[in-house]
Amino acid sequence: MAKQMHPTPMLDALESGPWPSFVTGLKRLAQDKDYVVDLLGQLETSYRTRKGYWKGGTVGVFGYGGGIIPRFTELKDEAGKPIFPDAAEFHTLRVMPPAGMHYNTDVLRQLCDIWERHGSGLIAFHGQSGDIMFQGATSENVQKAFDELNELGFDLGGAGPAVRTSMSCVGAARCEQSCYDEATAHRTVINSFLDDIHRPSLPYKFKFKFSGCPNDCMNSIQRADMAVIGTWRDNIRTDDALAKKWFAKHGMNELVNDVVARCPTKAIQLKEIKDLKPGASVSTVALNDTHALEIENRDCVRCMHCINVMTGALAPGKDKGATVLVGGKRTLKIGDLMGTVVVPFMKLESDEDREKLVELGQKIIDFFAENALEHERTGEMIERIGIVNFLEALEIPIDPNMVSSPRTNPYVRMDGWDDEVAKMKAAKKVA
Amino acid sequence: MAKQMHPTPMLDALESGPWPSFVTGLKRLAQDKDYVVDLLGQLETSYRTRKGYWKGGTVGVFGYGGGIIPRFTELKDEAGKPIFPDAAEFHTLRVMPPAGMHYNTDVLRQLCDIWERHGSGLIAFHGQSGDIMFQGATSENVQKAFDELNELGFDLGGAGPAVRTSMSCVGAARCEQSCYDEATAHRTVINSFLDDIHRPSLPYKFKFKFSGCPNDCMNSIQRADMAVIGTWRDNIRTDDALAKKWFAKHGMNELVNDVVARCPTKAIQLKEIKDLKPGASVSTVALNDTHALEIENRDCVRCMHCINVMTGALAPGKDKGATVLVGGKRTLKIGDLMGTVVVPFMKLESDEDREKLVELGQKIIDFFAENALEHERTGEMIERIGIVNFLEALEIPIDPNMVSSPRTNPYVRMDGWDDEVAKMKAAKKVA
Amino acid sequence: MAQAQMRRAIESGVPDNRPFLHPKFAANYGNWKYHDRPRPGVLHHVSHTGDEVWSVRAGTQRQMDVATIRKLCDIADRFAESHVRFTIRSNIEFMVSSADKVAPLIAELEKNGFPVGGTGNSVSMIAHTQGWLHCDIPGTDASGAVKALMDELIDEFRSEQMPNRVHLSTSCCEINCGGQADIAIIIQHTKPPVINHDLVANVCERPAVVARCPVAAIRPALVNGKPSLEVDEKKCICCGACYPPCPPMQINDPEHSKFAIWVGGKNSNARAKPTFMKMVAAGIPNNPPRWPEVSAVVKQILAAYKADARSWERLSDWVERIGWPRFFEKTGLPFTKYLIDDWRGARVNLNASAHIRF
Amino acid sequence: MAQAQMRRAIESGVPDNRPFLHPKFAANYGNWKYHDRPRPGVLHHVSHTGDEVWSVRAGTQRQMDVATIRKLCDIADRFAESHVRFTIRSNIEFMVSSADKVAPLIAELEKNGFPVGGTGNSVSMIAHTQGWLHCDIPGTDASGAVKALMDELIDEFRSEQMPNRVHLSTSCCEINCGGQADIAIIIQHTKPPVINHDLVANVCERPAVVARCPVAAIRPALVNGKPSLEVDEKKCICCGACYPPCPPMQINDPEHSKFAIWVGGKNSNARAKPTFMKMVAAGIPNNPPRWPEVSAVVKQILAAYKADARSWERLSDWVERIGWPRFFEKTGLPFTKYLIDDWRGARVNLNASAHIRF
Ligand code: SRM
Ligand code: SRM
Ligand code: SRM
Ligand code: SRM
Ligand code: SF4
Ligand code: SF4
Ligand code: SF4
Ligand code: SF4
Ligand code: SF4
Ligand code: SF4
Ligand code: SF4
Ligand code: SF4
Repeated sequence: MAKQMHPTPMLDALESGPWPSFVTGLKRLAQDKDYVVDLLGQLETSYRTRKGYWKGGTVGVFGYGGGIIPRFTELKDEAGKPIFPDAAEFHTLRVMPPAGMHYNTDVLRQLCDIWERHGSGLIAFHGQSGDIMFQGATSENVQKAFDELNELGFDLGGAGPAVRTSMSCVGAARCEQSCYDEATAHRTVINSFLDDIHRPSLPYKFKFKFSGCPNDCMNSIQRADMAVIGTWRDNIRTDDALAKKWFAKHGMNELVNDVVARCPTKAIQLKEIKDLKPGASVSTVALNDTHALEIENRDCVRCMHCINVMTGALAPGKDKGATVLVGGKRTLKIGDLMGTVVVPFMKLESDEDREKLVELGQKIIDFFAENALEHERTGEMIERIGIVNFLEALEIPIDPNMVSSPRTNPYVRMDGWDDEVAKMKAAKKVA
Repeated sequence: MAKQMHPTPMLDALESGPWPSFVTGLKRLAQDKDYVVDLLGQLETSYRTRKGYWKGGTVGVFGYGGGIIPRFTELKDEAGKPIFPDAAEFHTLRVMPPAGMHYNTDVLRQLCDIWERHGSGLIAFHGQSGDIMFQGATSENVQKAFDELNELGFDLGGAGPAVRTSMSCVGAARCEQSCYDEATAHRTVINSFLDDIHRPSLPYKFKFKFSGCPNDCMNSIQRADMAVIGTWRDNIRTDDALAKKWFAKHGMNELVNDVVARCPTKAIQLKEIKDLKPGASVSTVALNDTHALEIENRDCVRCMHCINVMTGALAPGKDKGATVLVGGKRTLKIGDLMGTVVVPFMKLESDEDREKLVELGQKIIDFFAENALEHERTGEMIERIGIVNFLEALEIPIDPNMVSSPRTNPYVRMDGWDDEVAKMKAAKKVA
Repeated sequence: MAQAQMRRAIESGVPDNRPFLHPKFAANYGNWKYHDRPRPGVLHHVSHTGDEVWSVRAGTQRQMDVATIRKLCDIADRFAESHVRFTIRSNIEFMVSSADKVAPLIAELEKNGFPVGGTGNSVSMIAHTQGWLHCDIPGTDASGAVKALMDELIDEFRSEQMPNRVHLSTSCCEINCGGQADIAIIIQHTKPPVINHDLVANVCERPAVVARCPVAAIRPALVNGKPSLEVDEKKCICCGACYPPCPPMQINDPEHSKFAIWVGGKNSNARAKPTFMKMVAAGIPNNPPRWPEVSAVVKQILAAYKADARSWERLSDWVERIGWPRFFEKTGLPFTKYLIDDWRGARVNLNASAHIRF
Repeated sequence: MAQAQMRRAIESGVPDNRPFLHPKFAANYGNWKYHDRPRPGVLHHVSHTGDEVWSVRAGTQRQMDVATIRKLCDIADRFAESHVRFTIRSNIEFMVSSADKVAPLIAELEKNGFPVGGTGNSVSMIAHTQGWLHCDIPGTDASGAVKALMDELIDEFRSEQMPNRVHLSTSCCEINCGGQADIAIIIQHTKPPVINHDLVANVCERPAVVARCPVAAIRPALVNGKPSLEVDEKKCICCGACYPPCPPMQINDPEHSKFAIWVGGKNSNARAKPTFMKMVAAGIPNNPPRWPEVSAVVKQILAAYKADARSWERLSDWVERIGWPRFFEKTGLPFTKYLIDDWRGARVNLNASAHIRF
C-alpha cells in the first residue's frame, strides 16, 4: 500500500467512457508505488495549469551514449524542492522491439516483471519510432532495468543524433502483399549500425523504415531518412477463381467505379473476353464467362489500389524487390519533406542482396556524417546540395523514375551534356 | 532598282521548301530599297558567324517615352564604319492592333503604303505581345511613319517598364465559348492606361491579356501580369439535338473515353435516361432514346473539355463573367510563374462591370508601382511579399478558390485567427 | 572504481522475431494468398497452402500498466494461442488458427474493456505522443486528448462504416512526432517565446539556438548586462524550435498555445501519390481534461467525410474530388487568410489555373 | 525650335475593331452556337439565329513584305469578303458567308504559296521571336529556324492527324519571348559570359547588373585599374540575364550557345490545370541556315506522340499517362542529370512516391 493519493479531479474525468484509460492504469500502479502517486500529482498539476514540468538531463547506461530519455521534475516549491519528490526522476528506456512487433505472452510477462521491479510499471507499446518505451525509472534504477532487459535479449534503441530504432510492417509473416522479407531486412540493416545507434555522433538523427509494399503501412515515406518499400518489376499476377468470386459478390458497378476508374494511370481496362489482347506486358483475369480485366503492366505504377480491392484475384508479381527513398521527415526547419526515389528497384532476396542494402545505407550515412550541417536531416541536406550531387557522391546512376518531371527551369550550367550522354551510352553498352 | 545584292548563300537556302519564306519577301523589298539590300547583308553575316549585330539606343516619337525598339548596327569595319551602312539603323514601331486582330483589306493596304514610304516594307503580324511590328526605319523616319499611322487611327504600344500592348482572343466575334465581350474589355482596360503605356515609369513591364474562356487561347496564364479569363457560375447548357447528332456520329466508346473519362473531377456521368437525377445543380442531355449524360455542376471546374468535344451539345452557362489571375511571366529571375487566382468571378457585362475591372487593374498597378523592386514583375513581387499581403492591400476577400490546397506548413503566426473568423462571419451576415 | 564493476552491455540489437511468431505465421511466411474481414476487427488470411489464420484486433491505451498487459496475456493464453503483436497504431492483435475461437475471444476482450475493431474502413486508434506525461517541451497532453476523442469515436472504431480507413494522429507540440495523417491534431503556438533572460547564459548554447530558428528571428543580445537572446517578434512564427535547445525560451502558454487541425495527409501510394496534410482549422483552445472543442471539430470533419465520400476515397481523395471550397462548406469550417501558405515554395499551393468551383 | 513644330500624338490607344469585323461577326457577336471543321484549315461557325460563317486559315511567314500582304489582300478581295484576321500564331484567317466560296479560296491560297491548315489537331504555325533580324541579344535566328522546321512539318499543318492540337514555339535566347508550348525550342547558353572589360565602365550601370543575376554570381571588380565586373564561374548558370543591361558581358557564342528542347507546356485549362514545360533535350548545335539537328529532335518527339497518344491527349496529357521513363524510351532521347531540376522548389519535381514504371 503506497502513500495517499493526491486529489486528481481532472484526471479522474479521463476514467469514464468506453476507451481503455491510461489514468485507471496509473492509479492501479499507484496502489503499490509512491512513485506513481507523485507522478499522478504532477500530471494533475499539468492538467490544471496547462504546463509541462519535465526537463532533460544526462542519464545513460554503461557503455552507451544514448537510448535513455532522462526526465527531471521542474515542479518545485520556493525552496527549490520538488513538490512531488517521489516522482522527481522519470526516465524512459527506449528498447528495440522484434521486427513486426511480434511477442508471445511469456516474453511480455517477463518484460512486465522487470519493469515492475525497477520502474514505474508503465510500458508503451510502442513509441512512434517503434521502441518499447519503458516509462519511468529513477537514475539509480535505469542500469538495473537495462541489465535485465538486455539479458532477456533486448537492447536499447536510438536517441539524439544517432541512427534510430526502426519499424517494419507485419509483412511476410501475414500479409499477401509483402514483396520482400521485411523482418530480415530490418534486422540485418539495423544490426549493422548498432554503433551508430548506441553512440550518437551523427549530425542529427537518421531513421530507417521498412514497408513490404507501396501501401506503406509504416508511413516510411514521410518519416524515414531511408525508406525501403517493397515492389515488383514483372506483371501483376491473377487468379480467375478469386476474381470471379469477387465479381459475383460486388458486381459491375463496383468493379468500374472502385477498380477501373480509380487506377491512377488507366492501366486497367474492362474488356469482353473475346477482345482481350494478351502480350508480354499484359495481365488478364476473367470476371465471368464474358468479361475480364486487362492490365497493361507497363502503364502500372504499382500503386497497389486494384490489388487491395481485389486481394488474391490480383497480386504483386514474382520478380519482387524494393524501392529506396531518401529524405522523409517532419517540419523542422524547412517544412515537411517526403522521401524521394534514389533506387527505383533492388532485389532483396538473398543475404547478398541485403548486404547491398546495408552498403547503400552505410554510404548514405557516411555521406550524411561528413556533409550535413549540425541538426540537419538527410532531406534538408539534399535540398541544400541538390539531389544530383548526392546521387553522384553515392555513385547511383540517374533514372527518370527519380523525378515526377524533368526540369521546368533553364537555370543550370550544362556544358557537360555531351560527356554525360556519352557516358550513359557507354554504360548501356556494358550492361 | 536598288544597289547590287550582297551574296547570301545561307539565306538563299531558306528560299526553298513549301513554307512561305521571309527571305524571298526581303529580297523582293531589296529590289527597290538599298536599305533592305544591306539588311540582308548583315543578316547573312549573322548566319555565317552565328552572332547578332544589333544594339539598342534611344529613339522615340514626340511626346511618348516608349513604343519604339531602336536598333543600331554593331557590324563595323576597323575604322568604326558600318559594313552595311544603308541598314545602320533598323528601328521597330510597336503598334497596337484592334482587339481580336481583325482587319479589312482597305486598312491593311493603307498600313502597307505608309510603311513602304517610311520604312523597310517589312511588317510582322504580330509580335508575341500582340503588336503590329513595323520593322525597320531610320531614326529620321520613325516620326513620319508614326504620324501617318496615328492619323489612320493607330497608336504605339508599350516597351520598357510600362503597361504593355494587350491581346484578346477572337471570342464573341466568332467563338461559341466566349463568356464575355473580350474586345470591349480589352479596349476599355488598355485605353484607361495609355499614360502608363506611352510614358514608361513602372518598376518593370505590366501585361494584360484577355481570353474569353478557360481554353485560354491567348496563353494569358503564363504570360500576363493580369489575365482575364472568361467563365460562368451557373449550369452547363445543353442541346439534345446536337448531342444526339454527336452521339450518332461518334458512338459510345468515344463518348466514354473522350468525354466521361477525361473530366478532371468526374463531374460527368453516363446514365440511363430512367436513372437521371435532375436537380438544381445538375445538367442533363440525351444521347439517344435510352442514354444521357448527367453533369453535377458543383463538381465541375469549368475546364471546358467536355464542351470542347461536344461543342453546342454542351455550352457554358448563362451567368457569365471572368476569373482574374495575377502574376504570370517568363523565367527571369526566379523561374517561370503562372498567374494565380485573385478574383474567382466577376461579371463583365455592363460598362459598370468593366469599370470595376479597370479599377482592379488600377489598384494592382498602383500597388505594383509602389511596392515592386526595380525590374521585378508582379509575380515575383507577390512571391516576395506573399499573396495574402497583396490581397489585403487590394482589399480583396479571401476565397478557397485561390488555393489548390490550404497550407501544408505550420510556420505562420496566427494569433489573429479569432478576429479573422469574426470578420468573416460579420461580412457574411452583411452579404 | 564503480565503473569497473558495471555490466558490459550485450549489443544484441533488434531481437530475432522468429521465436515470437505465431506458428501459422512462421509456417506460411511469405506465402500468403489473400485475406478478408469476416467482421470488423477480424482479419482472415489464407495462404497458398490453404492454411488459415484469424487475427483479432483490439484497442489499447498504448501507455499500459503491467496489470493491463498481464490481463492481455491472460486473454491470449486462454482464448487465443499465446501469440500477439502490436500494430503501428498500438492496437494489439491476437492470432488464432480456427474460426470458432474468434467469437469467444472477442467476447472476452470486450468484457475486459478492450474494444475490438480498427480494421478496414474504420477509424483506427490515434497515433500519439508523450505530452505532459513525459516530454520536456509539450504544449498539451497526448494520452488524455486521445482517450477523450476515442471515447467519442469508439463506434467508428468498432464498425467499418467509413469510405476508407481513417488514420488520426495527435501531437503535443508543433514538432509533430505524431506525423502526417488523414486528420492530425497538433499544437500551434500563437505567441513568440517569453524569454527568461536570467537563465539563458547558463543553459543555452546561444549560436546553436540562433541557428535553429527557421526564420532567423533570434539575435544574441545583452540583457541587463548578461548575454542573452532577443527575438524579432515581427519575424517570429511561433514555431517553438528554439525551445528544446533553450528551455528559457518558453514557448508554451496555457492560453496562447492552441490546437490546429490538419487533414488529408496520406502516406500510402494507393491511387494518388502520397500527399501532405493541410491545415483547415486553428485557434482551438487547449482545454483539458477532455478537450471537447477538439473532438467537436474532428467529428464535424468525419461526419462530412462519411456522408459524402465515395467508397475507397481516403480523406485526401475525397477533397481532391469535391474541392477545397466545398470542403469548407460541408464541414462548416471558416477559411481564413492564415490557411493560405506563405512558406517556401508556397506558390505550388496557389491556384494557378482557371479551375474554379461555383 | 524644331520640337515646337512637331505633331502632337493622338493618344487613341487600341482602335475600335467594329469597323474591321466581318459583317457576320458583327451581326452574331456573342451569339454563336457551335462550330465544326468541314476539312483541315476550315472552321464553320453557326449562330443561334442560324447564320453561318466559314473561316479559312492559312500560314504566313509572320514577318511579311508589303507585297505579300497586298497579295493576301487581293485574295481576300477576290475570293473572300475583304475581311481577314490574324491568329495569335500569325496565321491569317479569311471569312466567307457561304460554303461554296471555301474551295476556290483554298485553291487560290495554295496556288500562291500560302498553305491552308493549322486548325484542330494539326501542328500549327510556330510562335516565334526576333532573332538576328532585329533583337539585340539573340543567340540565333528565329524566322529562319521556323521556316526550316515548318517546311518539314507542313504536312502536319495541312492535316489534322495529331492526337490533339500541337503548339510549338522557338526563342532565340533563354529569356524565351516565345513562351510555354507543347514543344519549345530555346537557346541554352553553356558558358559564362565573356567580359569585354574595356567597355563595362562606360556602358553598364554596375549595381543594376549585379542585381540582375539570379544566382548572385557577379561582383564589381577593378580590372586593369578600371571599374568592371567579375563573374564567379562556379556559380554562373549561363542564363544571359546580365547581357541585356550590360552588352560587354557577351553571353552569345557561336559554338557554346546551344539549343534545348522543352515539352509539355500547356496553357489551356482543358482537363488538367495548365502545366509548365520541361526540358527533355539539350546540347543541340546552333546550325544555320536550316538547323537540321533541331528539326530531327522535334520530329522524333512528334512521331512518338502521334503514334502513341490517345485522342484529345495534348503532349502533357500523354506523358502524364505513359510516364517520363517511357517518354524517354519512346523518343530515344537520353535522360541525363542535367534534366533533374535543382532550382527553387525543385523538390516538387522529384518523385516523392513509390509510383514507379518498369
Ligand atoms: C517518444 C516519441 C513520441 C511518442 O510518444 O511516441 C517522441 C518524442 C520526442 N521527440 Fe520525436 N518522438 C517520437 C517519434 C518521432 C517521430 C516518428 C517516427 O520516428 O517515425 C518523428 C517524425 C519523423 C522524423 O524523424 O522527422 C519525430 C520527430 C521529432 C522531431 C523533429 C525532427 C525533424 O527533423 O524535424 C524532434 C525534434 C528534434 O529532434 O530536434 C523530435 C524530438 C522529440 C523529443 C526528443 C523532444 C525533444 O527534443 O526533447 C521527444 C522526447 C519525448 C519523451 O519525453 O520521450 N521528434 N519523433 C517518439 C519516439 C518513441 C520511440 O522511440 O519509439
Ligand atoms: C497491421 C498494420 C501493419 C503493422 O504491421 O502494424 C496494417 C495491416 C494491413 N494493412 Fe495497412 N496496416 C497498418 C497500418 C497502415 C498505415 C499506417 C498507419 O496506420 O499510420 C497505412 C498508411 C496510412 C496512410 O496512407 O496514411 C496503411 C495503409 C494501408 C493501405 C492503403 C489504404 C489506402 O487506400 O490508402 C492498405 C490497403 C487496403 O486498405 O486494402 C492497407 C492494408 C493492410 C492489410 C489489409 C494488408 C494485408 O493484406 O494484410 C492489413 C490489414 C489491414 C486492416 O486493418 O484491415 N494498409 N496501413 C497496421 C495497422 C494499423 C492499425 O492498427 O490501424
Ligand atoms: C484563332 C485562335 C484564337 C485567336 O484569337 O487567335 C483560336 C481559336 C480557337 N480555339 Fe484556341 N485558338 C487559338 C490559339 C490557342 C492557344 C494559344 C496558342 O496557340 O499559343 C491555345 C492554348 C494552348 C495551350 O494550351 O498551350 C488554345 C487552346 C484551345 C483549346 C484547348 C485545347 C486543349 O485540349 O488543351 C481549344 C479547345 C479545342 O481544341 O476544342 C481551343 C479551341 C478553339 C476554337 C475551336 C474555339 C471555337 O469554338 O471557335 C477556335 C478554333 C480552333 C481551331 O484551330 O480549330 N483552343 N488555342 C488561335 C489560333 C492559333 C493558331 O493559329 O493556331
Ligand atoms: C518582339 C518580341 C518577340 C517577337 O518577335 O514577337 C519580343 C522581343 C524582345 N523581348 Fe520579349 N518580346 C516579345 C514578347 C514577349 C513575351 C510574350 C508576351 O508578351 O506574351 C514575353 C513572355 C511574357 C512575359 O512578359 O514574361 C517576353 C518576355 C521577355 C522578357 C522576360 C520578362 C520576364 O519578366 O521574365 C524580356 C527581358 C526583359 O524585359 O528584361 C524580354 C525582352 C525583350 C527584348 C526587348 C530584348 C531586350 O531586353 O533587349 C526583345 C526586343 C526584340 C526586338 O528587337 O524587337 N522579353 N517577351 C515580342 C514583343 C512584340 C510585341 O510587342 O508584340
Ligand atoms: S506495407 Fe504492404 S506488405 Fe506491409 S503490411 Fe502493409 S500491405 Fe502488407
Ligand atoms: S496497381 Fe497498377 S494497375 Fe493497379 S490500380 Fe495501381 S497503377 Fe493501376
Ligand atoms: S479563349 Fe475561349 S472564347 Fe476565346 S477564342 Fe479561345 S475558345 Fe473561344
Ligand atoms: S467542363 Fe466541367 S464537366 Fe466538363 S469536363 Fe471540365 S470539369 Fe468536367
Ligand atoms: S510532439 Fe512535441 S511535445 Fe509531443 S512528444 Fe513530440 S516533441 Fe514532445
Ligand atoms: S519560436 Fe520559432 S520563429 Fe520564434 S524565435 Fe523561436 S525558433 Fe524562431
Ligand atoms: S527570345 Fe531573346 S533574343 Fe529572341 S526576341 Fe526575345 S529577347 Fe530577343
Ligand atoms: S549569365 Fe546569368 S548566372 Fe551568369 S553571371 Fe550572367 S546573370 Fe549571372
